[in-house]
Amino acid sequence: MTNNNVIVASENGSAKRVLHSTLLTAGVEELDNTLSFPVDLQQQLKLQDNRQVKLSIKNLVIGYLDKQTGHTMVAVDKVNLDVREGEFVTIVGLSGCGKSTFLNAIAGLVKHQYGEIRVNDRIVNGPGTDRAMVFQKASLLPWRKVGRNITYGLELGGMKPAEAKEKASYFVNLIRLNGFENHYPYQLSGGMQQRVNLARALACDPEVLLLDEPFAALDAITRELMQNELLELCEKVGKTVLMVTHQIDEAVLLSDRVIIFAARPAYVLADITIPISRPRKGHIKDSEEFRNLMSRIWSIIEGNANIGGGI
Amino acid sequence: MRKLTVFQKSNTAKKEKILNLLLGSSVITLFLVSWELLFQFKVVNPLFISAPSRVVLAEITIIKDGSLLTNLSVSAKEFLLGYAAAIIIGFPFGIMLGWFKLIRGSFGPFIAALQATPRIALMPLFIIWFGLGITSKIVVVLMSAIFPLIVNLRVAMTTIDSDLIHVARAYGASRWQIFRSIAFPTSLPFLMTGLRLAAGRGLLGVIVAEVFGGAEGIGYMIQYAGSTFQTDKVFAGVLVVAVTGITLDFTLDRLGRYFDRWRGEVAVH
Amino acid sequence: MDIIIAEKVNKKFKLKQGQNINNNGVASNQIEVLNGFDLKIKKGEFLVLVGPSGSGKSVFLDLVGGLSTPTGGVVYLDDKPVEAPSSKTAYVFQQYALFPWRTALSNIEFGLESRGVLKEERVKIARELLSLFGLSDFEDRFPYQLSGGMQQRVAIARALATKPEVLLMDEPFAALDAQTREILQNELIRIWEGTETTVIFVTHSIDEAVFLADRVAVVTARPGRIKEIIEIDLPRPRNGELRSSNEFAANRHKVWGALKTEVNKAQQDWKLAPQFSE
Amino acid sequence: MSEELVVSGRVVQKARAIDFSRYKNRIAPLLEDLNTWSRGIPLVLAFFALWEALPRLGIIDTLFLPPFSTTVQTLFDLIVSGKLLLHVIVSLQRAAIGFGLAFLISVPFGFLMGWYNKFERYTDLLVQSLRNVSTFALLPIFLLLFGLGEPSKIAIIFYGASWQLLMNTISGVKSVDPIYIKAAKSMGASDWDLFHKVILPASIPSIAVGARLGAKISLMVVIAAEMIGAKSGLGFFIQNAQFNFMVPEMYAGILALAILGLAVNYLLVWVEKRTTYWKGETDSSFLG
Repeated sequence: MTNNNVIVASENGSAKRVLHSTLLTAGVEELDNTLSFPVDLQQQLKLQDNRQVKLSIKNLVIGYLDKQTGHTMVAVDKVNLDVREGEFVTIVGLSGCGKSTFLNAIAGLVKHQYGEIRVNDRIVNGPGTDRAMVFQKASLLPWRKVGRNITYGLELGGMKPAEAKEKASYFVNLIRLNGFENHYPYQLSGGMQQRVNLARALACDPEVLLLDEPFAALDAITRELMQNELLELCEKVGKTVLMVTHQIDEAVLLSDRVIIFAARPAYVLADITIPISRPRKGHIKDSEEFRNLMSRIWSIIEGNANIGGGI
Repeated sequence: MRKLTVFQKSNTAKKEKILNLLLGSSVITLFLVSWELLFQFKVVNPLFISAPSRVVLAEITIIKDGSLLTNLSVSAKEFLLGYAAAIIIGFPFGIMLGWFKLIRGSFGPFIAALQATPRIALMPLFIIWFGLGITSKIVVVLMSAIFPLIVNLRVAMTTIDSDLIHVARAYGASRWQIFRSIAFPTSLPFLMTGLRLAAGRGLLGVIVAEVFGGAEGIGYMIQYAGSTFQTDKVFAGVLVVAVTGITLDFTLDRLGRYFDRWRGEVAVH
Repeated sequence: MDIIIAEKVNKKFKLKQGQNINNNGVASNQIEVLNGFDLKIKKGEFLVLVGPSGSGKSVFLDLVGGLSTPTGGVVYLDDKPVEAPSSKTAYVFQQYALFPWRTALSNIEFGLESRGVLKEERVKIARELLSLFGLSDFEDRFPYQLSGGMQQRVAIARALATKPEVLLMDEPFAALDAQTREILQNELIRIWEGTETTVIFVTHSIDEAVFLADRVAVVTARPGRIKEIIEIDLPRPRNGELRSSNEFAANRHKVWGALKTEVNKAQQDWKLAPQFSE
Repeated sequence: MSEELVVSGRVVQKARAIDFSRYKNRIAPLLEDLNTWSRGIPLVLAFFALWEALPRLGIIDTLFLPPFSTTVQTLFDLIVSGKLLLHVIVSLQRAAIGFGLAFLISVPFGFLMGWYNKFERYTDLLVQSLRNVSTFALLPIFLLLFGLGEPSKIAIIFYGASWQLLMNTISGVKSVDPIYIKAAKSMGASDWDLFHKVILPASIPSIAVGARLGAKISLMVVIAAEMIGAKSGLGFFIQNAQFNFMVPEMYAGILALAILGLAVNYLLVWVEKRTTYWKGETDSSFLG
């Protein structure tokens, strides 16, 4: 890598910043001095929360090589984020803003150039069983029946099939697919497949559950039903969840906090706490409070898109 | 999009199948009967074209005098040895070809050249190298059967669903685990297709080898009967080859469907 | 003034050979998708059909488009029973269904060719439509060279090329991502508000239905018939800001209320369906 | 490091524009091909070196394997003297006539079988049975029927190539996505429109693959037929060289055939790509 082939492109308010690759390897202080971000007030309010921090991301920078131009482009630009135990945090932003890349980096599927990811205060680098990812496409192994799809992660972790099978039945119950253990994925509807996908992730008993647009591939009605189901499920199992979605209503319905990412490269534009009490039900979508929250989030995203030159 | 359940073994499906079989065989019967009539009324020269009835008689004769069994066992031996060798070499080679880019690049030109050359042209070469005995025939079968296997396994390795690999990696699978839990199951249906095609080609190889430079076997029998104008016996031999081919194809097709059962057939509406 | 009248429409399908479905535990090779379907559609209105999967909404579009015939009852188009595809209707599909071997421009020309319009005239109409959708620079592209949103724009343009009186749209935006979907909804409503075309639009998305429709017709779970028709009392012309208004939420609530029980019914049905294992 | 890259929104726009133009770029896939193939060079060179060294060092008798240089020299002489060309032309001619006839008959027949379900129900079993009768086993019968001359060779090439073309045409017609037919009908397409504007173009890719495989079979069958009973053609040349123990000539003949086979294959892959340009796949798998 030569020293001038990195161009960090981001527009934040009026300041135009250009970051050279040397900075990527420079110390934290130098970087912190070069780039300082407006911290949303709500972030400070969060400090009063004394639940344990499960997932902590500091100064995360992810670059990628643009094959067309040969430049290294920055997809995620110095993101800080803490997710506490039992919290449901959702990232929203325009398509292609880098939020999926961000999630992939946390899962360990994409290498980051700078910064650190900690799960339970332990630095992680690469995939691991402390995080489990649910993808947009159910991506079930088509030659395995439902039961063995759920235990796939466990088997990779070295669990004996017999022991894994016992565990599977619990999760089949949880996602209400009793009687479907011996079905092949092609025999299930899209919503059912996605439930199995969810169970596969939960079966690994991860510290943090990562959801990458989990319902984007489903039709609108099934999506609504699945959102309600996930709401119920999360309140039952009490997992720490980080989700990425396009759907603002989905984000507001499910989350404790909604993080808005700026477009390409991604950084945190806003961190909004959703003050709706739990347990929640799907019909809160029609409430005025809900609509107001949605339009507030939408206006932030839209404002950012206009600055960025339009998408 | 909604899937409808399909009961493959339902009664209606069975009925349809039987009907199709009946319609199909009625056309075949028509074909055979008109062939027989053409012969009986001397429309065709009996020296060149036999008749179904005479083929059956010839078939009985070669079964009775044992010549069919002798020749068939020779051909079977050549086929089985060559086919087995093709699997033993072709299976790992095809997988490596698909899995490792370097091997793909290195052997690519050879495979392309060998594939493009009609293998039959290598027959004189094999005769020079391995003589007129059984070895040269086994090599011909091997060379004919190996390419469908290699090609199918290579394609299998390169068409693995990248989403599945993504999932496996996210769950922390090692390269070997990815191979075992994803690449291998993906390749099974392809392997079955490869085996089926390879059987057909291998059979072709046996016949070719025997027609060209044999002193025994079904191919030789056909060739010899042909050059001595025993037309009935030629057809009798061809019938044996055809029946063997169809049986082999059918069996391997069934086996392939068994390994493919997770794909299912669904109607979507 | 009703342009389309459906009276007691029934539609049964015989499944392909070897296929059976489970009807309340009884295996059958017939499936009844519409039963007693009555609907009147006014000239120039935007009518949206919503309902659970498999409730026969698309089948109804096929009947109006003359692509299939009802088992019982009649569908009238301009007071005449529909028997074959008519030049008054045009179809837009979820899968775009652009012919991949034709460029964007010649895809739009297709319907005009069958009507014997001359080449020059065809190209002129197609170019106008392309520019209406902002795709003038893409006329020589093949479908594989266009993004999903662009492909669907071309497909809509193709349907509009024949100046249909009735436009049938079968979940046209379902395959697009959320943002592109909203953009295309805005575009569709802008273009439609400038025409007098009647639109019958099938969707699964309640937001989409409320945003676009004059009236939303809720279809029951299979076998489908009209459960309820909801007037959407939102002003026109409409634009994206409408989505966050309280009136929008109120309308959305009404539609979801009517739909919910049907969806639950369909869910039951759907759990029964794959009732066999290896 | 141009200035416009600094603003984020435009970078996205720019990347998108490039993404589309890439499809028109025909050099990139070619370069990628070359890159893959260049990995093969060392092994190919090693192979030729071994071929040269083994007979020269006396490890293999030159009677079995003449050195590579001798083979190339012989091939060169044969090409210059025009002897080989004659045989090549004769073989290609036979293959082309047989293949052409197969194409003219199988493709229309395939359309009938693919489109009219009833027709297929009656004929399928017969076709499947005949298809499974090995072409080479039938060789003696064709010789009996048509004699040793040209007709028997063309007939057997026709027989060999027909099945692949037939099968691919049928599957091409059957796998036309019903949505295209629905779309065309909804726009008032007549039956003739439906056939020549939808079914025909939609099944071309499958037919093109069938044609490529059929052509390969034609080449194989023509060589086989010539080896059994002919006085000209590349098959005859190779067989004749073996009988007369002209080993270098035999090798040269096989080498020429390999080159010819590769050339035909590349040509057909090119044709296939030309006829399916609208699919936009840059798949270079001519191994299939």
